[in-house]
Amino acid sequence: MKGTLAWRWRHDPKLELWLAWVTIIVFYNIFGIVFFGMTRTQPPPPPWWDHARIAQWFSDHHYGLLIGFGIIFVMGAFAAVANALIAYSMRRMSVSPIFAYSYLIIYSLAAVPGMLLTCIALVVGAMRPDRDPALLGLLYDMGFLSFSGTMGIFLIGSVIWGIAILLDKNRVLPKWFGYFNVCNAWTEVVVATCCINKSGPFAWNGVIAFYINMVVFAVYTGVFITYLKKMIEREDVLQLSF
Amino acid sequence: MTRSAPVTLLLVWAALAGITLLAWWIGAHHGSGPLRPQAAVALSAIAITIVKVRIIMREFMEVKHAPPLLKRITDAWLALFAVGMLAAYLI
Amino acid sequence: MSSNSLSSAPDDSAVRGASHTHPAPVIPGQPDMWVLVMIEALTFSAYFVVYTVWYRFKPAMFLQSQAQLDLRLGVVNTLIMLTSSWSIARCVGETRAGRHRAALTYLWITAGAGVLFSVLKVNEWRTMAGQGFGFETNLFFSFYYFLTGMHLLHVLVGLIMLGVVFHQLTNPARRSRELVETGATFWHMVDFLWVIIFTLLYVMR
Amino acid sequence: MSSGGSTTTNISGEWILLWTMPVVWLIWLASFVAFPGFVHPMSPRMTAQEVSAFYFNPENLARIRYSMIVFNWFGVALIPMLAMIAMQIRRMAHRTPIMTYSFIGCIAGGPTLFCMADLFWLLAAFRPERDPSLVQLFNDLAWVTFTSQVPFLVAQNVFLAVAIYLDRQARPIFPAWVAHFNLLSAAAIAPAAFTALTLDGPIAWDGAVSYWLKNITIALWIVVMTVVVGRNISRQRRELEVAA
Repeated sequence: MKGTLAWRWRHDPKLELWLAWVTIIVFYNIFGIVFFGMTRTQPPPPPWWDHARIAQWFSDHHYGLLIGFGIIFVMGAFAAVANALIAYSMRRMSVSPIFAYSYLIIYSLAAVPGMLLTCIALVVGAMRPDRDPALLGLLYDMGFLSFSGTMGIFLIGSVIWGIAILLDKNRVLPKWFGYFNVCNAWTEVVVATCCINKSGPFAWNGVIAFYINMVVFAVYTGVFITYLKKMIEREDVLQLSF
Repeated sequence: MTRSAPVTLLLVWAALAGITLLAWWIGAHHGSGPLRPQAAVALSAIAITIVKVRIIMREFMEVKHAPPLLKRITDAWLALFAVGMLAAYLI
Repeated sequence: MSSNSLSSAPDDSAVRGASHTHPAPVIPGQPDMWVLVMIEALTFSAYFVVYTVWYRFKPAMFLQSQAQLDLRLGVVNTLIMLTSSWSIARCVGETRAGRHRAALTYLWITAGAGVLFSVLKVNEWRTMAGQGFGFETNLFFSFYYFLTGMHLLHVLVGLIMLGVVFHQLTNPARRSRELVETGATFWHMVDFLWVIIFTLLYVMR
Repeated sequence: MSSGGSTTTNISGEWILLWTMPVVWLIWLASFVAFPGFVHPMSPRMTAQEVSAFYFNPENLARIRYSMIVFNWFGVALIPMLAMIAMQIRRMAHRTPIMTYSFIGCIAGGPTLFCMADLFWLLAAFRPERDPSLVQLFNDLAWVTFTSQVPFLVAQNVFLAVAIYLDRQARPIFPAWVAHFNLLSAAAIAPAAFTALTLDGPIAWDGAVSYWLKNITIALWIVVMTVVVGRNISRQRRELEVAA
C-alpha cells in the first residue's frame, strides 16, 4: 500500500533523506529530555556556588546525571546525520563542494569539545560523591564551561552555511535563513562572556549569555529543521553526482 | 513630492544630527554635585531615541514607500521596544 | 519564494530614479534582509531591556561608571554613523538614477565613516582599558564592552556588505540595484542600533 | 568514480592500507598487554592511595608510560580502515551521499576520544609527588572516557548497517549478514556507556559487559570488517582487471 511505512521503506525514492530528517527530530528530542529533564544541566545551575553546594548538587542529581549522560554516550553521535543532511543541502546549491565538506568536518569536531567533554566531566563528578569537594568544583566548572567549548565551531560553521545559502542560485534554502545564520554566529560571540563573568547576565546561566542565546538558537534550530523538511519535499528525484 | 530626494535626505540628516546634539545637552552633567538618576532625563532620552530610530527607518530605510505590512512590522517593533524599556525603567 | 516577487525587477530603476515618485509600494532590497533586521532588532531590544533592568537594580554603580565615559566621543561617533547612513542613502538614490560614479563616491564616504567609527571605538576601548576599566571591572563595563563590541562586529560585517555593493557598482555587467539596497538596509540597521546604544550607555540616567 | 588507470591505482593504494591492519593489530596487542591496567583491568573500587601506588610502582610506571605513548602513536591508525569502509558505502546503490557523509562524520570521533583517554593516563602517571586524589581524578577521567565513550562506534555501526540495507542492487556491496553483525556489535558496545553507574558488577569499567564484552566486540568488529572490506577490494580489483 502506497504511503504506509513498509511501502516507504521499500519504494520511497527519498527514503535516505527522510530517515535522516526523522533521526534529527529524534536526536533533538532525546537531547532536550536528557539535558533539561533528566540531568537538569540546562538551564545550568549557578557558577557562584561554593564547593559544599556543588557536592550537594552532584549527589542530588547522581542517577539523573549517570543515566542521562549514559543515553547521550549511546546516541550522541547520531547528530552526525544532521550535519550530513545540512552538508547535502549545500551539495545541492550552486556553490563549490568545499562549503559542504568544510561544514561536515567542522561539525564532526563539535560533539567532542562541546557536548561529550561536558558529559564526561559531570559523570566523573557524579560517580564518586565522596571525592574532595574542591575537585568536584573543578569538574563542575569543566562541565559547564565546556558547553561553550564549541564557540568557534558554531561561529565558523554558521558563517559557512550562511554564505553558501546567500551565493546559491538553486534556491535550496531561503535567503533570509542565510542571513539568520549570521545571527546564530553572534550567539557564539555572546556566550564567550561566560568564560569571564561568574555572576550577572553574562554568567553561564545569565540572561544574556544563556537565555537570550538559547532562544535565538532554538528558533534557528526549529527553522532549519523545518526548511530541511521543505527541501526534501520539494526535491526532484534525480541522481546527484557526487 | 515637493522636494527632491537629495534635499530631503540632507534635511533628515540635519534633523538627526540636531536631535543628537539635543541629547548631548540633556545627557551632559548640569550643575555641580554627584550624578543622580533622573527619570525625566532617562525617559526623554529614550523617547528621543525612538523618534530618531523611526526617522532613520522611515526616511533612510525608505519604509515610508514600503508596503503597509513593513510599516506595521517596524512600528510594532518600536512600540514593543518602547514598552519594554518603559517597563524596565519604571518597575 | 517571496524574495523576488515582492521587490520589483531591476529594469524599472531608471523610471523610478527619474521621477522620484513611487507609484507602488516597494520594499528596498531583498525582503530577506528585513527579516534579519527585525530579528537583530528584537535580539538587541532584549539586551537593552536587560541593561535597563540592571541599571535600575544598581543605579549608583552604573551612574558612577557611566561618568567615566566621554560623552563627546559618543556624540562624535553618533554624528559619524548618521553621516554614513545619509551617504549610503544617497548612494542608493544615485544607483537608481544610473549615476554609478556618483554612487561610488557616496559609497566611499560611507565606508570611510565606518572605518573612522571603528578606529575611534577601538581607541576609546584602549583609553578605557588604560584607565583600568575592563570587561570584568563591573557590570556596567561588561555591558559597555559587550554592547559596543557586538555593535562593532556589526560594523565590520557592514563593511563586508559595502564591499559586496562596491563589487556590484564597479562592474557594469552586475550593478544589481537590489543588492545595493540590501547592503544599504543592513548599514542603516547598524546606524540605528548605534543610536540606541549611544543613548543607553552615554545619555540615559 | 572515474574509470581507467586512476581507479586501479586507487585500489592498489587501498590494498596497501588494508595490509597495514595486521601490523597495527600486533602493535595494539603488544601495547594492550604492556599496559599493566588492562590485562587485569584496574578496579574502580581502588582508593586514591592505591591508585597512586599502582601508577608509581616502579614495576608499572615505565610500562604505563610507554604503552600509552605507543597507543597514542597508533590508535589513529584505525582511521584508514574506517575511510575504506566509507569508500565502500560510497560505492553502494544510494541516491544521495547522506549515508557516506554520516559515516565520515563519525570517523574521527572514536580515535579522538581514545587519544583523550590516553592523555589522561599519561597525565596521571606524570608526577609521583602529586596529590593521590588528583592522580585518582585523572585515572577516573581516563577510564570513564575509555569505557563510556562509545557514541561514535555505536553510530557508525548503525549507519553502516542502514547503508547496507539500503544498498538495493542485484549484487550488493556487502552481504546482509554484515549489516546484522554491525547492529549486533552496536548493541554489545552500547551498555558500556552507563559504566559510571556502578563501581562493581558487569557494568563497572572492569566488568564483564563494559570491559570484556565491549573490547572483544570492538576487536572482533575490526577483524571482521577488515576481512569483508579486503574481500570487496580484491573483488573490485579483479573486476577492473577483467574490464581492462
